[in-house]
Amino acid sequence: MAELLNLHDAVARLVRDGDTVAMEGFTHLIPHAAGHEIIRQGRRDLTLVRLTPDVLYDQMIGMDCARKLVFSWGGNPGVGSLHRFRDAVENGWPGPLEIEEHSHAGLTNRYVAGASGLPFAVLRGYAGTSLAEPGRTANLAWVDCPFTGERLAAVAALRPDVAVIHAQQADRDGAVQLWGIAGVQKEAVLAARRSLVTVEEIVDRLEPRPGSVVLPAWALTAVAVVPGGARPSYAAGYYDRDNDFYQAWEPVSRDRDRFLEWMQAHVLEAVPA
Amino acid sequence: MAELLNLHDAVARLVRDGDTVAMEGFTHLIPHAAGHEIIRQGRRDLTLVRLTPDVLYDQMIGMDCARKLVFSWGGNPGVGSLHRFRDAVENGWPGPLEIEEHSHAGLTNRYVAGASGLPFAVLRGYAGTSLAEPGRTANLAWVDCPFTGERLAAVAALRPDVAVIHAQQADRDGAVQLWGIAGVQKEAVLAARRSLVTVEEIVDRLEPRPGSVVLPAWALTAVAVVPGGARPSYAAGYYDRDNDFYQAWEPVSRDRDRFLEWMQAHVLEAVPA
Amino acid sequence: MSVAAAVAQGRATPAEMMAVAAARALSDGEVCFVGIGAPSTAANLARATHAPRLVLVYESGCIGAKPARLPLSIGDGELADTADAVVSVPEIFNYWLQPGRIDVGFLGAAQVDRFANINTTVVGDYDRPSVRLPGAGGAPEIAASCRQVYIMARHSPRTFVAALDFRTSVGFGAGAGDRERLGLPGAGPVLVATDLGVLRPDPETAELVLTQLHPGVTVDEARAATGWDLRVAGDLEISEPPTASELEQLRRLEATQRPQGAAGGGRAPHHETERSRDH
Amino acid sequence: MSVAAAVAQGRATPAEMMAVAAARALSDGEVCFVGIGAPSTAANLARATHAPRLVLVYESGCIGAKPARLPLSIGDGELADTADAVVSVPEIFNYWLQPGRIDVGFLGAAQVDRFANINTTVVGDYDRPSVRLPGAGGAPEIAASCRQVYIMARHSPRTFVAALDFRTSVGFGAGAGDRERLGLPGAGPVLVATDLGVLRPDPETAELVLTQLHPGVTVDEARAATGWDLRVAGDLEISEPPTASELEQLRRLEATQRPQGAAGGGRAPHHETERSRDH
Repeated sequence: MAELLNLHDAVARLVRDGDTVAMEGFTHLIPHAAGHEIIRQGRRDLTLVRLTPDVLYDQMIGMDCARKLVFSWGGNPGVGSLHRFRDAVENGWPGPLEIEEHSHAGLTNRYVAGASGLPFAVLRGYAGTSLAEPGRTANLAWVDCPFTGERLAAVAALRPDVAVIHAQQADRDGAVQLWGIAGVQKEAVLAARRSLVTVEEIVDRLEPRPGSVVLPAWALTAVAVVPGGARPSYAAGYYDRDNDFYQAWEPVSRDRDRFLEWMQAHVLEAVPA
Repeated sequence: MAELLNLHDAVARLVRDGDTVAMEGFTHLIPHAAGHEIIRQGRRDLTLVRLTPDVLYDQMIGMDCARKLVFSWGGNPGVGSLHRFRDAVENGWPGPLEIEEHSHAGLTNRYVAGASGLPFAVLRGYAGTSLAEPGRTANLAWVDCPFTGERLAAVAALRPDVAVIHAQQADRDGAVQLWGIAGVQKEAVLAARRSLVTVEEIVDRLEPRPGSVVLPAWALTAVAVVPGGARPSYAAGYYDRDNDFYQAWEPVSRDRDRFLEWMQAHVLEAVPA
Repeated sequence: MSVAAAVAQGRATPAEMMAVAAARALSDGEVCFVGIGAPSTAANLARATHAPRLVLVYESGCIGAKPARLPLSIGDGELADTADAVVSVPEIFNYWLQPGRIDVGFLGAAQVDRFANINTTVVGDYDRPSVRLPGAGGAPEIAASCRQVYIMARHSPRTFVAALDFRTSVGFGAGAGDRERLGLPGAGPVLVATDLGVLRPDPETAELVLTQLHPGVTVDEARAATGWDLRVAGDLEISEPPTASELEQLRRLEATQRPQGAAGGGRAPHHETERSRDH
Repeated sequence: MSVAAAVAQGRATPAEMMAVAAARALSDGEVCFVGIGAPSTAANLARATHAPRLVLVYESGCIGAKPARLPLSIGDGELADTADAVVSVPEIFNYWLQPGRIDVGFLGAAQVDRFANINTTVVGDYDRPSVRLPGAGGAPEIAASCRQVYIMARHSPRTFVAALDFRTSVGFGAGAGDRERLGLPGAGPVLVATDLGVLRPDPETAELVLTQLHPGVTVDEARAATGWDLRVAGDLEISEPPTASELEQLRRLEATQRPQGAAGGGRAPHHETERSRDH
């Protein structure tokens, strides 16, 4: 049953050094505030998992939270590179970053298998790519269809220690509702051993909405109220994406010192939500 | 792209003797009117597929439309037996009925594999049951997880020749929206080579609704307007389930002659929608 | 005393005692996967009495349904209208049942054997059945994947049989250790509530043992109604009779469901058991 | 003539000609899986001109999006708000892309080889890359499963290379017959639109051949911009220049997207190509 905690306590209790942490959000509802709290609490050696690591993971990598990144597309959407990610991969700064990379379809199905309680999932994918070269991609294998003999890709289930997502609303019992582009958030939560959902607000009743995903309180570990917790990404119905921020991140993140100054001023010295 | 047809023409064009036909609906939105039209047009040797064959399939079996039934639970919900189904299986009347039976989870995943363009799907199921005895259940096999070595059930993809479902609304282009309990209808349509959706009404615009499933027109073959097309089952927002009918079906269906009289009066001589 | 007389006097009928015994086994806050019929009645009785926060999950995709009246079928609009979430049938099986998120799975049965395996498929030979039953539905995976399973069945030698005609769902297979060997993740059946008493598996052998009798029922009656040589627990308990509140709530709930009436026809041999896992 | 001068005179820049060439290849009513950047621009241009019923599918789960402005990212609210349906990311890949329901998949590329294989992963050695690119995203399965694939890339020897540093997505693999051998269901790339012309695969060998030049471009320029010995079709065509309406619509669309501005920094070697399959 979901416990209602403040963000500091939720992160302190749920996220531990060395954990595999999935912070999902497909452009929409990216849990920036929770990521910043993880940075402030100085977590180390995390395996960060996300289909689309963008500015938030760039920040966490640059602040040396991560030992490893499991991902399928690492860029600043609509702008260009993730310079902290590139600096880690290309130059090992601030430390070496192990990577495990998949296609979106492959990593998505790793979550699906995890959410389904299965050890693996099957897909048509990877065949003929360099990702499929022997020894290149962890958690990728091949299975033969027992009916047709066709060879298909198999990906191992992903079971994060903790999944962190942001949603629009929770009710007083800790059930959560999100709407708009829902990405792979439900799967990340259901695949994970523990889960934290930050929300814009608590409401008396989750009014049914078109296209919404509802997660019952008994399927979650903790809920924390963090208004604006997805900024600079967006929360449908609450605020728009701050596209200027994503543009502005480009020059900030190009330079190690400028990056560190920015993080000091905007994250480390920020008042926790 | 979905063509807007009347029910007679839609069935005449889409459903052929010998076809594998999936008419889905989980208590809700069962496409009764389309099934009656198939009976009126005298289709034969169909392989009927459905998780929960109930009164409609009882009628189609009793009227000798079916050569085979693929299913996972065959009863009159809340009432008891399907007597025409039982008469076919127990006594071969009106003809022999081949059966392939699964669990709900297994048959559901046959549809999922079909909708996903995969030759099979994997699940934790069947182990230790008589369904898993060698040679008992077609389209059931076993695969070993390439990562853990665990043995799991595999079910072959189901690709019906035609899927028939009922929905609340279509727009003028033939996109369809249904809401309420959605069962496995999306998967049945996406798994099938052809699809027919009967709808309560055509609307100018499909207003987004909580919990709705939208199928774009380009994913469908035909749409037919059939108000009340799910009766005696129900259509959320339009009419309730006629529980009295399901009760009344019990004595009608127990007796072959009474059954045939009922079908003559209520289906064969009924004016097509 | 006739059933009608028992009801008239405010005393519990055997069927009511079965429902009450099953309902009492549910704890508040548990997540329960329920079929229509007796399991749904028992689960809703628990919710109306000691377990108001019991979470009901129906295989039609309704999670957290809070029906005001007993549903006649598992896809009733009442379930969708009162649910916390309605998901697709693939999702309910793959994301919610299969990973072991459900505390208690509730099953009915046409036949139960001494290792709590269940038949809901056929009586007689599979290819030439004397009675064709509805089949598996969600039961095999409910039996496999829920943390615990409760079974409800009327106690008769026709139902509690020495050998199943078909094993639709696995209880303990051939005995202790068989679930592990088969890779079934849940713990299996922990309780069989009948109209005569309650059976529980022996922790050593996994064989069902009579551990509880309903008031007024004798051990001999229970043994006579069982198709194998039923073992009886040394510390056999007698069920507490239903409280006034339990009976009142149960009858109120059942009154919300339309009576089956004459349309249901005569009591065909397996009519009851067929209904016990309707849908 | 400078780009600014071309725009000022109402004539098309090379990048605009590339967008127009790609847009023209789309037919009305087709279902198109689009990434952000150049493909999204071209697809929306087609929708604004000759293909008003083009169906745009974005991997964020937006089916039938009808954006009034060009989205900056693939998960823009504009896409969800205007879509016929918004589904989860697992559903978009498993139910919509994988089964081959999509007519045209649109891909950008950092490197393309003569068999239309694509690299969007690294420049240099995988373990010690000189440039770490964003990676695969949806591209491998778009390339595998769509009925046809269109590629868009600026024409330069750095992009059109003799050998990829990493094969992220398969065009024709090692040549004709390789897709079949690999079990890839779609037909593969049918068109590569560049800022110099259009390349199409030879039906026999699957090698990319220059079949079309944009106005004012010479064969020598195209060959010089290609890192292998580019074959030229015997019946080489010259692209029709953009019509006034095409240019007007393209510029209107691009004006709806906030200019990338100074924040984008200098033109780093692979900056363009990185953006070509952003997200």
